[in-house]
Amino acid sequence: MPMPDWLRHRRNKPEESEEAALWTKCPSCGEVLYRRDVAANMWVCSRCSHHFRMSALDRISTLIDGDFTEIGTEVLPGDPLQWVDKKAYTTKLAADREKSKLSEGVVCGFGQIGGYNVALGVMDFHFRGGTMGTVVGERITMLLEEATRREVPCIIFTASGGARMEEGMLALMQMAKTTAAVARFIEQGNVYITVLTDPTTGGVSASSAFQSDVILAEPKAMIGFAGRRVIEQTIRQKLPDQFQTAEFLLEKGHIDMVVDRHEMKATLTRLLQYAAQGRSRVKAGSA
Amino acid sequence: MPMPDWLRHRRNKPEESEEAALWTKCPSCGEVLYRRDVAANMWVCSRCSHHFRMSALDRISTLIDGDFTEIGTEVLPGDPLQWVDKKAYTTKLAADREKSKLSEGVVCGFGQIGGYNVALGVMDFHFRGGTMGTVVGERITMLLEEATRREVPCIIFTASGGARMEEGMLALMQMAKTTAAVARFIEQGNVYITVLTDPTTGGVSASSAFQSDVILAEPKAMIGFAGRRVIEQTIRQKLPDQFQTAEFLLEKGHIDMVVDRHEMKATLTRLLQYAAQGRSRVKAGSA
Amino acid sequence: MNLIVEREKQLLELERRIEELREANTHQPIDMSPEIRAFEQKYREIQREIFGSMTPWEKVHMARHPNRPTSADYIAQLQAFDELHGDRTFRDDPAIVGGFATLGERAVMVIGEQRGRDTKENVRRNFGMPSPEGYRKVARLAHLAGRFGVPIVTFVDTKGADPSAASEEHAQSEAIAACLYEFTIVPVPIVATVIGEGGSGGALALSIADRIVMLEHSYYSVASPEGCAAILWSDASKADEAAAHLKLTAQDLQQFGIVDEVIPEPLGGAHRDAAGTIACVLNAIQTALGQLVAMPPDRLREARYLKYRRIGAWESERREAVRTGS
Amino acid sequence: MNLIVEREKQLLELERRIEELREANTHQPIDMSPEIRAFEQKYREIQREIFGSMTPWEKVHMARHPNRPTSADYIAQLQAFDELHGDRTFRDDPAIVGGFATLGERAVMVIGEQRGRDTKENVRRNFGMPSPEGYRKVARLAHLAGRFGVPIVTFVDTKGADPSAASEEHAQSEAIAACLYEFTIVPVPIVATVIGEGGSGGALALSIADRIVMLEHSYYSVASPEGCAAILWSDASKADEAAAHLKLTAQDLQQFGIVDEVIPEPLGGAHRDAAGTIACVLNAIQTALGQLVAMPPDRLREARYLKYRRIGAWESERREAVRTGS
Ligand SMILES: [Zn+2]
Ligand SMILES: [Zn+2]
Repeated sequence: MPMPDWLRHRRNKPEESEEAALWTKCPSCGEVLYRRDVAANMWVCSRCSHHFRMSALDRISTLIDGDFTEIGTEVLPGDPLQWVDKKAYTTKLAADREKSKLSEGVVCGFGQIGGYNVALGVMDFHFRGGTMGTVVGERITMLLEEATRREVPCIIFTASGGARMEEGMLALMQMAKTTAAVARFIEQGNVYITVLTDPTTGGVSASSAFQSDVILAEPKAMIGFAGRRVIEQTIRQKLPDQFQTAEFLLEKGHIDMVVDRHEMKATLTRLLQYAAQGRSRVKAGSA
Repeated sequence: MPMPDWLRHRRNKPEESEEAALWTKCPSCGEVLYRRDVAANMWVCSRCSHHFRMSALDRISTLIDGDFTEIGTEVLPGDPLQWVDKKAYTTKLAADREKSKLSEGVVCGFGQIGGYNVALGVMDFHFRGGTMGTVVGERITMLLEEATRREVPCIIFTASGGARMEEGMLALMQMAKTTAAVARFIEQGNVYITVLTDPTTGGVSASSAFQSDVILAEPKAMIGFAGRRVIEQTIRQKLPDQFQTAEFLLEKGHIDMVVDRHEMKATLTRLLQYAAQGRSRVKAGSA
Repeated sequence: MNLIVEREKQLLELERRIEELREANTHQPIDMSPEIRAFEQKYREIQREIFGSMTPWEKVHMARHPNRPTSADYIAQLQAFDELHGDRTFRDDPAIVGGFATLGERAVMVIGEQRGRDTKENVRRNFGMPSPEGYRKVARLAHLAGRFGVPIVTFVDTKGADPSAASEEHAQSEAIAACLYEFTIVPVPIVATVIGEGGSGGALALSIADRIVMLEHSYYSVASPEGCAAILWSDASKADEAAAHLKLTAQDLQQFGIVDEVIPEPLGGAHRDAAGTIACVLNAIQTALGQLVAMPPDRLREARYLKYRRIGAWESERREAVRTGS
Repeated sequence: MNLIVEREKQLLELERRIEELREANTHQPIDMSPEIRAFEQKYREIQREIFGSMTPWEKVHMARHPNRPTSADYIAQLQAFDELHGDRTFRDDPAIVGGFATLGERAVMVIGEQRGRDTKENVRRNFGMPSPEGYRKVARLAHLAGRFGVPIVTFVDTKGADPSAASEEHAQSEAIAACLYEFTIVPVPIVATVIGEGGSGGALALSIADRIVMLEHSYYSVASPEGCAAILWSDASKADEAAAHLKLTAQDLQQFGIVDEVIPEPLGGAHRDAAGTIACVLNAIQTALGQLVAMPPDRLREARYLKYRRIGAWESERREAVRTGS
């Protein structure tokens, strides 16, 4: 199984993994940064360590040791509701395919992290805001089912605006489908880890993101069920900036750790090592 | 198996089930009541329906259809710590045996409620304030183990000041022992119901009382882990009267129902009926 | 302002008139029966005109009709109901009503989303929008149903999960996710009925089920029409348009295979004959349970898994069919 | 006021004097070595006198010594520690510290009750008295250890569960009961070590274990001596008397068969040689784990059940022996 082109590509010159513009401004500290440097720094601001939203492909290339076997690429979006508003749904999809170089909002596959075999799913906000439609739901389900067969831990990086409007109830039902797959995976005694990145909200937050054994999050990631604006309209007052950030959720006891992107691979590797040692003993039939 | 004397006794003339005094005053509304009437009314004030603390034997006679087979009577208190303060522990035990006509703080056995076989354990506040020592722990454990063998639902009425000081850590360990027995009973798919009566606090509250499938409580029963006085000393202010009452806990979501003593047998019977119908189908291997 | 309530007004006016005429007709020489029949004719025409074929947006308003039967109205028709309370932790959420009950001869666990029948009750029940404590109660009761081995019957009727700061602070996402998880694995039959509003994840939390029933004029949507319009076109007033786009009617969802059965409502909506509608719904639930209880738990769970496993629509349809077949 | 701290003062005074003399002795003609040795002799005598045989009440104060190593000090000596947070619902309780760690070569889940090392930290950590959120974190981490298949190592050090109105409102009883339940069924080895105070149910929640280790001068009691005195004699000042009655020392509990191993402390208490004490404790835990990990989960759980099943003392001892034998 050859390494996917995009992966070899990134290994060589990460900076070209994003559109051509040479400079970018840090939304947090305002610093103007050379894209090449930011990309080389895992899309973290070198001045204030703001974590930029990262593409799924860049993410995977920073996590996986060597090769990565992608699955579910044959599953592609349809247009079940024949949705047309200002633009046709199919047009929006085409635009995002172009923009993100992705066929849909999640990239799933198998590889190794720190020497441990894992099933890895990474959502990408750049494709329809990471919304979960039937394809995202199907690919994540396929990943979990294959991970159940292989008995390997599953790690999912979430980044999602919620369920995808343009696929209506079929999109909402993906919450049920992925939950069912998660439950089977977990009931078989496999380890499930999620990493919540900016943003993780709505239907994804209220399903696969919060059904895992260990929940990690990136610094300052916005995480919640209801959108900030909706809540502010409901309570008719502004919410503190901290509200719904990863740090806020850590304090409220919702998540296990906030992990800097530079520490992510090392942290996941340690968690995989704990699990590998324990699970192996369990399979050997001893406590 | 003949009906225990105390049970036949109560069936005939309940009023003599308590000490001789003819009159008693309702601690809630102050009404002076004829003991015979109160006893005949399940120890509920006819004026304000205050629930008096009820003896285990009276309680059982109001719940069980016909016969009741008591177990654990051979398990009697020792004096592991050789405890002597103002009085010797053994002296206190003797006094309470006399006062309560009980050999220890809980009465356990098997019988029928509304036609359903049950394991029934009833704690009695009149014996060492219903504190859990090694005998209470042992009898409850025996009840749960036998109930597991018989595959019958188990109902425990709690009334306890917590773990029994005079048996030190051996008393505290009964929380662990009964929990282990509860866990085995539950893991075998059996139904466990607790009824929290006044008062249910400390070690009993923090173990068997809150490990059940359904938690009922009697009106106004005081239920909590820390004692009211301890908390008021800690926060240096008085607590509302409602605090730690059954009604308060219902609102706080800690318990399932507050049930009037007159409705208790009917309510338990319905719960047993739901379980009987469901469990039988499960055992028959259908959903 | 509820569209349906507004339109009902002219009908009520007409009803009043007809009543008056009937009344008058009884004690006066000239027989006005023909005029009355004409009025009655007119009445039926208007009624058909208004309710004969409703747009998705009109159905949304019908689902929100203040007089529409709520979960409590259905539960009231069960032979017995022992309400259970609380999340065992923090609070008993009045927006969720649940407990053991008897439906026909059968013991069940009934769980419903409960809005208020008046403003006061609506405030107490948070307009039927459950908090995390409510969803934790749901998950607990579902698990309890599994422990007791009794089927689960749910009534779905919510605009959505409570969107408040407190609910976020108490982990609304985790609470809903836990509900979905429990409903996925619980080894007893589940029949869910959408009786009014089926608002997004807050509705899904009670409706992962072996059979899903919907009332003719209820709706079930990935997002509220208002929310959808706000998100897509940042203009909530386009809600009617969004409603049309979202395919949220019972009829649409039956076509998608998401809903198993649609229960017809009397002309004018469920509230025009609450007793009759409730009877039909309970009857449909009993029939569904009758089919499900015969299945062994493992087969039941397997069937539930495959039912949701199949939901999805994309280009490589055939591959999918093959995959789930295995 | 801590008894031990008070008594340490005279020793520290003597230490200072001896130091001065040694210092002086280096640059003056007359050799004062004999006097110095005399002082040193005196020092050792007083030390033995104070710490040689301590009363239960003195041990309670030693267990509460402000410089006594806390859970964090033990965890700091582990090869790796990935702290996990929260009850997934409401709050992360700083009075509980837990997460995955590596002890020797072995992956473990470590969970400890954490008091503060100074006033500020004590306020943040509520003086090591966990809230329901803390115990829910404990139960969650114990369950997670079972999921990962790694042994559980706990450090017990609390006056007791937080006795506040908020903790009662959040169901402290339910939270502790859930901990006990989880520790009873979790299919991985559990080794609990009482390093300081073992206060009642709040300590038991972390110490249902396959092996229980105690430091020589730690205590573990059904109730705090003050609480016991208050309850029995409504006079908290009789705490020393209560301490003697309660049989709360490591030595007593080993006799009762509740504690499996007692780790000796340096003369003067664990804080006189924190590093050494911690090393001994971790070593004892590793040895215990070494024996336990070989057992199949079912046998481990069965052994744990019987261990607690046997605890109790009453007249009909023999019957009991027979019963558990079966
Ligand atoms: Zn920056
Ligand atoms: Zn009264």
